[in-house]
Amino acid sequence: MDLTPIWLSLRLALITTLILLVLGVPVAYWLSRKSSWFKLVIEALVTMPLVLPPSVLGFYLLLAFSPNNGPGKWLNEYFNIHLVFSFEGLILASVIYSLPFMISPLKSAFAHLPTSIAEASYTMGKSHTQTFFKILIPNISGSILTASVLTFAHTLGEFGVVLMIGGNIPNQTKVASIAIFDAVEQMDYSSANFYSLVLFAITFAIVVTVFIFNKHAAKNPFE
Amino acid sequence: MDLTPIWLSLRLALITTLILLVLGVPVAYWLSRKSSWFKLVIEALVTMPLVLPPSVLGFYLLLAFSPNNGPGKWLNEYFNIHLVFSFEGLILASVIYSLPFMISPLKSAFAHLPTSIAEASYTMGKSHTQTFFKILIPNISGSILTASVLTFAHTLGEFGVVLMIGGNIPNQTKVASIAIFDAVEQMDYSSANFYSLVLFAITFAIVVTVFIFNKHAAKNPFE
Amino acid sequence: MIHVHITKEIKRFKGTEKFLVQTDFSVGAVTHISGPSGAGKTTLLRIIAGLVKPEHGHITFEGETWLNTTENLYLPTQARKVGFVFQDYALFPNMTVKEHLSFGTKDVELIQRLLILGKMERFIDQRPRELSGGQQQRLSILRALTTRPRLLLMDEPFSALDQALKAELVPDLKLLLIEMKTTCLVSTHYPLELKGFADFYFEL
Amino acid sequence: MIHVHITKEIKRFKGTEKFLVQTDFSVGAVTHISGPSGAGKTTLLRIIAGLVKPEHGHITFEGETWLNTTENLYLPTQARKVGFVFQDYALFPNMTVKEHLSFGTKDVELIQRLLILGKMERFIDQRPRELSGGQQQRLSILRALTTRPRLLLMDEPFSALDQALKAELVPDLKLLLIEMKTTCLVSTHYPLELKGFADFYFEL
Amino acid sequence: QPLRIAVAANAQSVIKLLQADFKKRTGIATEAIIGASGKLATQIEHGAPFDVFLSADMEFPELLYKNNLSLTKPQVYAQGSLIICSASGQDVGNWQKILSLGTAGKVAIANPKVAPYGKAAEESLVYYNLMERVRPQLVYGGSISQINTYITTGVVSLGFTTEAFLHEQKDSDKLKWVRVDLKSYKKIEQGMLVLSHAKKENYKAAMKFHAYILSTPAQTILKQNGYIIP
Ligand SMILES: Nc1ncnc2c1ncn2[C@@H]1O[C@H](COP(=O)(O)OP(=O)(O)OP(=O)(O)O)[C@@H](O)[C@H]1O
Ligand SMILES: Nc1ncnc2c1ncn2[C@@H]1O[C@H](COP(=O)(O)OP(=O)(O)OP(=O)(O)O)[C@@H](O)[C@H]1O
Ligand code: MOO
Ligand SMILES: [Mg+2]
Ligand SMILES: [Mg+2]
Repeated sequence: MDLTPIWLSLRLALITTLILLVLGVPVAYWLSRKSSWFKLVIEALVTMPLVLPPSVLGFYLLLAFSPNNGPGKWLNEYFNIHLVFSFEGLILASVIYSLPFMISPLKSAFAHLPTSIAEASYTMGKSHTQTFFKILIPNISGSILTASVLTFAHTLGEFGVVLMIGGNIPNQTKVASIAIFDAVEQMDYSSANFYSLVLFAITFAIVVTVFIFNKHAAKNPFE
Repeated sequence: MDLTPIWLSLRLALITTLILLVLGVPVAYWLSRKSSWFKLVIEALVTMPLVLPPSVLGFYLLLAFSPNNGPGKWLNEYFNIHLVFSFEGLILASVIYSLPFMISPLKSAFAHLPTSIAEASYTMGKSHTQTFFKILIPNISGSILTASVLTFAHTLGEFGVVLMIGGNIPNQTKVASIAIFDAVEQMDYSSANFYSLVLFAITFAIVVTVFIFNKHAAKNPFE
Repeated sequence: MIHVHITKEIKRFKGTEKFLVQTDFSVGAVTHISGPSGAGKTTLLRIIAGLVKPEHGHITFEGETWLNTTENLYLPTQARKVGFVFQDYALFPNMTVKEHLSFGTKDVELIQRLLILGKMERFIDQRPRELSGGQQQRLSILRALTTRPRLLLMDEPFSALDQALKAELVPDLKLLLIEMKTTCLVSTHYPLELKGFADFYFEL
Repeated sequence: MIHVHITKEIKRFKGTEKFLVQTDFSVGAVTHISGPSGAGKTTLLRIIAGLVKPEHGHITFEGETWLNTTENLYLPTQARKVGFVFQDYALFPNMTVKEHLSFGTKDVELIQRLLILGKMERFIDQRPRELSGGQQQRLSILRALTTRPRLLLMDEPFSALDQALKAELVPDLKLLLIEMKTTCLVSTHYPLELKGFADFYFEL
Repeated sequence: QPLRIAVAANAQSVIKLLQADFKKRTGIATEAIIGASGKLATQIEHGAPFDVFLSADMEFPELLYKNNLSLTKPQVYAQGSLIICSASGQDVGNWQKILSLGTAGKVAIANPKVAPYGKAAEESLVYYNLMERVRPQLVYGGSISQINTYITTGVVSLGFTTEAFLHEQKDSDKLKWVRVDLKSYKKIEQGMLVLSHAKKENYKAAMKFHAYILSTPAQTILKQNGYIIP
């Protein structure tokens, strides 16, 4: 059985999750602080990919990065970068598509932390950055894990956007979800089942990991 | 412009969200309590729709609901219920598809509540049920709102599953996301833009509502 | 008579420690539970309230069995009809002062009386995070009284109150307990503040 | 000299109240801040630490301006080099006792000394939720000392400690403050426990 | 890089035979990307890196040619045959009658806007004056292969599909089917293009493939798999 679609999916999901971790944690923190109308706009933009059908997102990305016009033409002519029908394009699309899956749970976790623990850290002379990494982050590690899993899984299952801008190219944009769709359409049900099973197994492994981690960090070992 | 796809999407998203609220809040609570291996399995099942590409989910639903075999046949013969190519089928599919979007944030919110407030309620003679509705629920109302918005939005954007089991029937299963995909494939960019814009506007309204609610329930009005 | 005989294991830096209590408390009276920090006062009160289960032992309240580990009997917290004042208050973040009290009783007269007792009339619409430490502590005492408990368990209940306030509150509270026929166990590091309040003394 | 002159508005059931403080505190000494529950002790300490901003006023510490609302000057908490013992402890849920202390200093000798001072050696690997009330409170005092603060602000810091413990801890703490040349403001409702500890007294 | 061929869904199984035969003859490896003709055309418009396009009609190739996206003129390589098919054992010999009764259950056709076979099915329904009658029963699929999925899983009673479908089914004897009369729809002339993208590196291979498809061996394979060869 051809395993490249699975590898491609895993690579895509991993890279996307890493990018979103680096990007999402600070943004989520910033959004969780005092609200303003400017933040509202940013938050709305971050939320967009959630409500936008993947087909729409794919459509706009297609228009934006099509070598026929605007940014795509420019990238193409001056840098020879192609963001449609390429793996790089899928990464960009996935980052946009999965953005709210990272940001939304983290924002909520930050907002629920008691303000007093950050204050305690400030009184100990710690800067905002130190407090952020030493106090806030460790105390929402559970949520960070959950958000990462959500992001990873969501990217693994990405379909509509890839269908639109991926072009189903083996070893480049033919990820597992598309391979399954393809197999089903070609009535190759054994391949479809095989790919589905592998994805199933991966989810299971993820869930078990999270479960064990959470058990370890359980609330009150005393009761 | 034909507005029925938009209405259909909104109706689908609303009904799905309501069903998942009723279903998801208790399940999330149950999952947040002491963990066991049985719960692990349930949690894995609840997480599945997240990682499963919508196309796969759609395919399996198609098989399950086919009037030729198993459950579909039974439903068809005894109750005359058809779950493929019908709005009811889309509701069921959406409920499955969006399950983790409701459960996951709620579970995390329940787990983060201090145990002592529930204990305080028990000492006041309140049953688990009373405590649940009067103490726990009100204290995670923010998360419930967030989870509902996630669910609503995610259903609004549902695409892969509908593509598979919907059959693209106007006024029944041709929801907005499909209408857009259709329009794009036909290079009817003005329709695609119109539908996308309407969905954009709806998201914006939702985000603003959540924003205002959260501002109202802000953390510390004193500081 | 409240009869308590329990063992609970407590995790320690290395290995575990055994926490053992065997005693009787008088009903209809106030008993002061004392002991150094970490002795297990909070743990004992929580066990009596049914919030923590000990590994072994039994508890009876006027002949009614609340706990019996050999027979696997365990009366849930709700059925024990206790009131509890938590050391860290455990107030409901979503409720105002007034809502805290109405959560325990429909009796508006009692609520009014309690508000006066705790000098909390001016804060009825404030939520816990908008109250000072002492105000939160008073609210936590008042809340525990709304259900007219058979047994009131108070864990360090006056630590955030000023002397003048305490001098007024404690005697009034004593009268109310007598009126309600409520038995009371109170843990505190300040025996002085219980003068005229506690009838018995128990050292952990 | 610490010079404080501030006004802060406090939301009330109906309308707002003005909270006004104008005073000087001696440097290098311990001042006991007293006042009825809800008088504003916590608020005052938080304002001095820079955690709450008053509407009007100024604060100077030995000539250094910490706050001046007319000139819109505001020294951030970190730069004020204070220590703070919170009324509700505000411990870090993710850290063990030892990690709390190493977060403030690399000086292992100081850490060891503080552990002994607070009798917390046996609990170094426990997290806040595994500590009794008094243990948590002691940890919160020790943590505030790790940074060798210029000014130590303590909000009801001994309320959960037993008498014997306090009798040992308070004098040792006093010596340490003198050694570190730390000024101290402490709020408490128990003036007795500050005998020999507080040099000055301020009533709110 | 292998030669990339965008193939209309109706040819999804015959293309495998053609690829293998082409490889045997020339040693050139190829990759097939399957989709509805209209969808592939849209992707090509937006820069998809395909070298050859095998459409299910002439319209899409002509559009691409007009937009300067191809190196060759559209060329017909086969003619498609529309069938009506059922997997439920129901006899379809008198399908017009069955449909006119309106009791048949769901009827699947491909999206006429992007799939030429769907368009042909619609033309045929109009020709027999059945369109209005059948409309409530119609369900649409994104491409002809989705119709095939609907038929094989039994979620529809009847479906309009390509005759090539019968050759990709292992147990096709379970299917009841009949050719739709050629007079009831416009000829499905399937067109081929070598795309501009081939200029980059695969020009020679693309031209070879183009020539191969029109050669006798390829035409024979097409004929054996349900296509009408003139
Ligand atoms: N977030 C808030 N919103 C509104 N009012 C508040 C808020 N925080 C405190 N207050 C009010 O400000 C007043 C002063 O509070 P503060 O906590 O400073 O009192 P305190 O002197 O420390 O009392 P205690 O001894 O009870 O701790 C109180 O009456 C309290 O109700
Ligand atoms: N969740 C827990 N895990 C491990 N040990 C615990 C836990 N909770 C309490 N302990 C330990 O049990 C012992 C008794 O604690 P308890 O809270 O009952 O003491 P206490 O008498 O109330 O003390 P204080 O006066 O300081 O409140 C303490 O030494 C404490 O460290
Ligand atoms: O082969 Mo098509 O383009 O789906 O009719
Ligand atoms: Mg205690
Ligand atoms: Mg205070």
